Amino acid sequence: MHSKVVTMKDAIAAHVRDGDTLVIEGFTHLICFAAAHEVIRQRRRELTLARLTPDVIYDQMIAAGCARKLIFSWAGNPGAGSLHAFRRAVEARPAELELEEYSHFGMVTRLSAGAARLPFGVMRNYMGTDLPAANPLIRTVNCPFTGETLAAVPALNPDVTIVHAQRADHHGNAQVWGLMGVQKEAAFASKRVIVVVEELVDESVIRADPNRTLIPGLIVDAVVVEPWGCHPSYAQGHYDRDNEFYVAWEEISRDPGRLRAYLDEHVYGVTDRAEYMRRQPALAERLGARPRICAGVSYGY
Amino acid sequence: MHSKVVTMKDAIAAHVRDGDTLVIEGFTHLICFAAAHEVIRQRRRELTLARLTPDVIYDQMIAAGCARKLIFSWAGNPGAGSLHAFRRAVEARPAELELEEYSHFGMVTRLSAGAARLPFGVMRNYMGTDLPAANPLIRTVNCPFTGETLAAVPALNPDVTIVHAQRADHHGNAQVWGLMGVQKEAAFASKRVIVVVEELVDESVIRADPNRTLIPGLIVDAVVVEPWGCHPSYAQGHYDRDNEFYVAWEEISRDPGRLRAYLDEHVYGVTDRAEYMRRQPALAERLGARPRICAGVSYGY
Amino acid sequence: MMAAVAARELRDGEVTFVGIGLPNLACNLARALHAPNLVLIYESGAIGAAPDRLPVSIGDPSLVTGSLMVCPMADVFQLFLQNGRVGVGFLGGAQIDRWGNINTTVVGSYREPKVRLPGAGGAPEIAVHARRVLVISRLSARSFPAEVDFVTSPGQRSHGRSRRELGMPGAGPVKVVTDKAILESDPSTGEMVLTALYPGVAVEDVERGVGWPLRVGAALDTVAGPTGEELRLLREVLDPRGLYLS
Amino acid sequence: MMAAVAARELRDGEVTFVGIGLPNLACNLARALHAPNLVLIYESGAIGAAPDRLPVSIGDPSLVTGSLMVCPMADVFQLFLQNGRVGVGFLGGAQIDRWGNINTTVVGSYREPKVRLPGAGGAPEIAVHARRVLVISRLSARSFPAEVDFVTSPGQRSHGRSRRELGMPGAGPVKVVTDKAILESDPSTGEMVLTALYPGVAVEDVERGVGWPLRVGAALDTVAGPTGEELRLLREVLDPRGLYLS
Repeated sequence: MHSKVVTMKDAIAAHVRDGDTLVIEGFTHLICFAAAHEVIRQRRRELTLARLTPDVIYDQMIAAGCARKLIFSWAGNPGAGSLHAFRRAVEARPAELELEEYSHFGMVTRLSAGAARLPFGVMRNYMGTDLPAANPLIRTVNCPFTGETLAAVPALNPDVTIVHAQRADHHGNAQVWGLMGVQKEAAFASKRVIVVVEELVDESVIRADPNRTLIPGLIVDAVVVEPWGCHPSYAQGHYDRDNEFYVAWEEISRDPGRLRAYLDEHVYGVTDRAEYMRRQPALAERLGARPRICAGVSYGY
Repeated sequence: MHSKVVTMKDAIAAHVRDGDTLVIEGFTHLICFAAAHEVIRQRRRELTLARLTPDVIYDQMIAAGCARKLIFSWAGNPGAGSLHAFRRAVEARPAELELEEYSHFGMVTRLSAGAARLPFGVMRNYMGTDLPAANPLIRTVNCPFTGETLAAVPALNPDVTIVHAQRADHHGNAQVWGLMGVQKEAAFASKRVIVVVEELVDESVIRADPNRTLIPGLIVDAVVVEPWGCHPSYAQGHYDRDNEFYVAWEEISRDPGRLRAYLDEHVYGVTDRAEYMRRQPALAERLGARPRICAGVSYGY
Repeated sequence: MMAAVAARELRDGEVTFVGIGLPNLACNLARALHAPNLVLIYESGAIGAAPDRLPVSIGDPSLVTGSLMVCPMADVFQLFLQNGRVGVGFLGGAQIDRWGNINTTVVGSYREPKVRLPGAGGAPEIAVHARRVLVISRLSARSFPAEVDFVTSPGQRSHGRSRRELGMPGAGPVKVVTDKAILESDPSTGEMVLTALYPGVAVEDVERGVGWPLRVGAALDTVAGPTGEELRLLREVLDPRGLYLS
Repeated sequence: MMAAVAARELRDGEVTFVGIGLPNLACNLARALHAPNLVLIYESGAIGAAPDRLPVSIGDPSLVTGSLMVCPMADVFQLFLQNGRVGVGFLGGAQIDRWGNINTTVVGSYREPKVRLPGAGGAPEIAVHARRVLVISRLSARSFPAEVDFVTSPGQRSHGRSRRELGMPGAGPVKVVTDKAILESDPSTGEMVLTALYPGVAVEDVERGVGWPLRVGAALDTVAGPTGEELRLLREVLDPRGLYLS
């Protein structure tokens, strides 16, 4: 099979289009900032951005003018404060960003249903909350056995999903360890899938430990090799989360001028992630992981 | 926390009761024959046996008179022929075994719903088949968004589930590699859970590679250490499947007298799995796995 | 020969849902010949398996060792099959009828069967969701009745309703490979019609093996006999002990 | 002190759904003192975490390394929370009302908010499914209105209907730990009533911090001040940099 390895520039150019519903997933872990920055550089517009936790990554895309709508469940800067570009857009009159809002369980259920290509998913949830009043897509369904009323949410099937993994082969068979979030569900739910990795490995590395494979190559459209592609998020076994940057974002994003300057310097001002890292030589030293390697298991018979 | 490690005899005596719905799961891999043999020795009666593939393990329990009802999706002897004790019971007039029958996807969906404590699960399935006519518990539900009609099956919540794993600590935190079947779903769906392992390990072994944990100790009631507990099924990395025995079962089970003699010798005639293995010294040599150990990954940060 | 004929139906790179026995042989033969990039999926959870021995069951350990991915069965059915990722599935059964409906449940009535068969397994969902289904079965009047006793897996028409009316995503059984001939579903009616004969087989031989008035397709081909390479691979490499070719 | 008081509420061996900040401190304090076998579950998928540094987020890598299990988020919500395996959950919010309803969505109206807050996260499902919920929040009239602007997470009564009427499995917010006092839900009405004061705090101080006519429980306790060991652990071991205790 031919290799799917391309540059981030080519992957975004080929697979992310204006008006798309885009998911860049990863719960705290493996959030692919490198992909978001390339989307910003290529000036994609009118995107519907979906993600459980919009996080700093979508705050940057909102600030850069990429987003028309946000589908989400928690829009804060974890442990540090607010996402101010998001807040400015939502608190503006009229609002500059359309919102479609669930809880985490609701978003997980939407993506799980999408991944299974079912039109809806079911939960025991949302009794007593005002969320269904705020979002008419939170509905109910009755159990055909017990008659109980349960919460129902519609499947979410993004146009394109970008997930970051520790390693993949050149067909996109991707392995992840540490927190797995909803990456698998988002990828299977999506029409197109880009896998970004810390390390490109031979197929034999994947085949040596098949239980670690989270995303099979047969659903992957492009593979991008981008070490440090998650910074300021992290990749277990490779580098730590840059908590200092998350704290700093509170001040940067509060001031539209500083936010613009940040984007100019670190997004528009570099051509790719390699240059982003070259410009910040202290990052690798400060955040590089100390190895802590587990024992292997036997697949023999 | 106190240890949950007990003998198989004590685990079955404490947790499997006459009339229970019992699941011993494992798809080809990790089918715990040692547990079934102890259930037979303790002469449990009126059990509802649920499993995707009843396999030789339930054929033995049916022959031994443990079962009142079978919930299943494929009742054959894979690659070898029929389950003749099962067939005799079903083809008898009147039938000696009640059947409740789905497809694999239906059983998976029942256990997934049970594990999530939802009353039903949804599939796009069963159009055009006679299964809903044979089983009134296969129903339909309408999507509250698209109006589509989908198949619905009720949750399955067993009284007790027994799963086999390669290793666990003494709280029952269990790790599995190779085929995982529906073990996790069955365990979470169940009121009581027995975990049987090839190897009891220190908690630190589990904590060194947390992504391999399939069943958390907090849902486990008893841990049984039973090397070779799956024979003639297999445990990846420990021993191969005994295909010769599966082929031999075709002849053994076809003849009620031979089947009885088999149970007398290998089930009633031994006190536990250790004795079963001592009586068949050639098994370990013939089926022991050659090691094929994968590399570990780094959990550092 | 059935294995060789079925192997020829597989396209390189196709995602194939493999059953045990002849389908497994056919897939591995195709991998060794024209389709080295065939992706083998087993309902047991092995994705991209590369077995180094002939697996006796679909849960054989050799399907795990060296495969690309091993996933829970829920993923196999939800994320691969129902998601529409499976290009071709193989099915067989005790009875196959004029419309490609397959019975693996009972001979006789469901409540009081003459013969109790294993049941559905994963066949109904393969029949519903695989983009197309290949059926493999030896020809005999007993195995090819006009109407099956029990529809376990739906074919092109079930109880008078077409797949389209029933809302099934996949194309269903498009081809039946037997030991004497190939039947294909008529695109307009869904009926299984004779489209190719094995060398030395007459139309009458096939007619005797099916329980309905068999229609013959507009173009009646002759299936090429197995090549030396096909036979060598099957007999010497893939099934040297004659497990499935006996 | 709030962390110490919350820690005392946890029982050894309990399965605890942990949020970041004070709940995390409280859980780790309890683990160091009377509850060494507390099982910490984070919505990120870390089960039985044993962090060797103070995690700044609920997805911190230190929650993964050395944990008992790491699972997909779907499992956290379906198999742990909805399955009823979580004994106690922690919640906080910008507004908490008389019935323990919590608002983390908006101040003002939903369509035209004065302040847009982060939103629901996993809080509604914790409020519905955890066997009981502990709320932690500093006392102020702005934070404790008679009625929240938006019910993100349901308390004991929401829009006039009780948890039982609404069919919620868990007991909901049974206790609110503040920096001045402890409120508890009245078992018959669900209303949050004053049941214990911190040393040196008067009932009037608490009344001024809530936006409804506060009822005082039958027995009004005094909360024991933090012990030397509690303070030492919090200040020297658990949060030496004063990340949450500043």
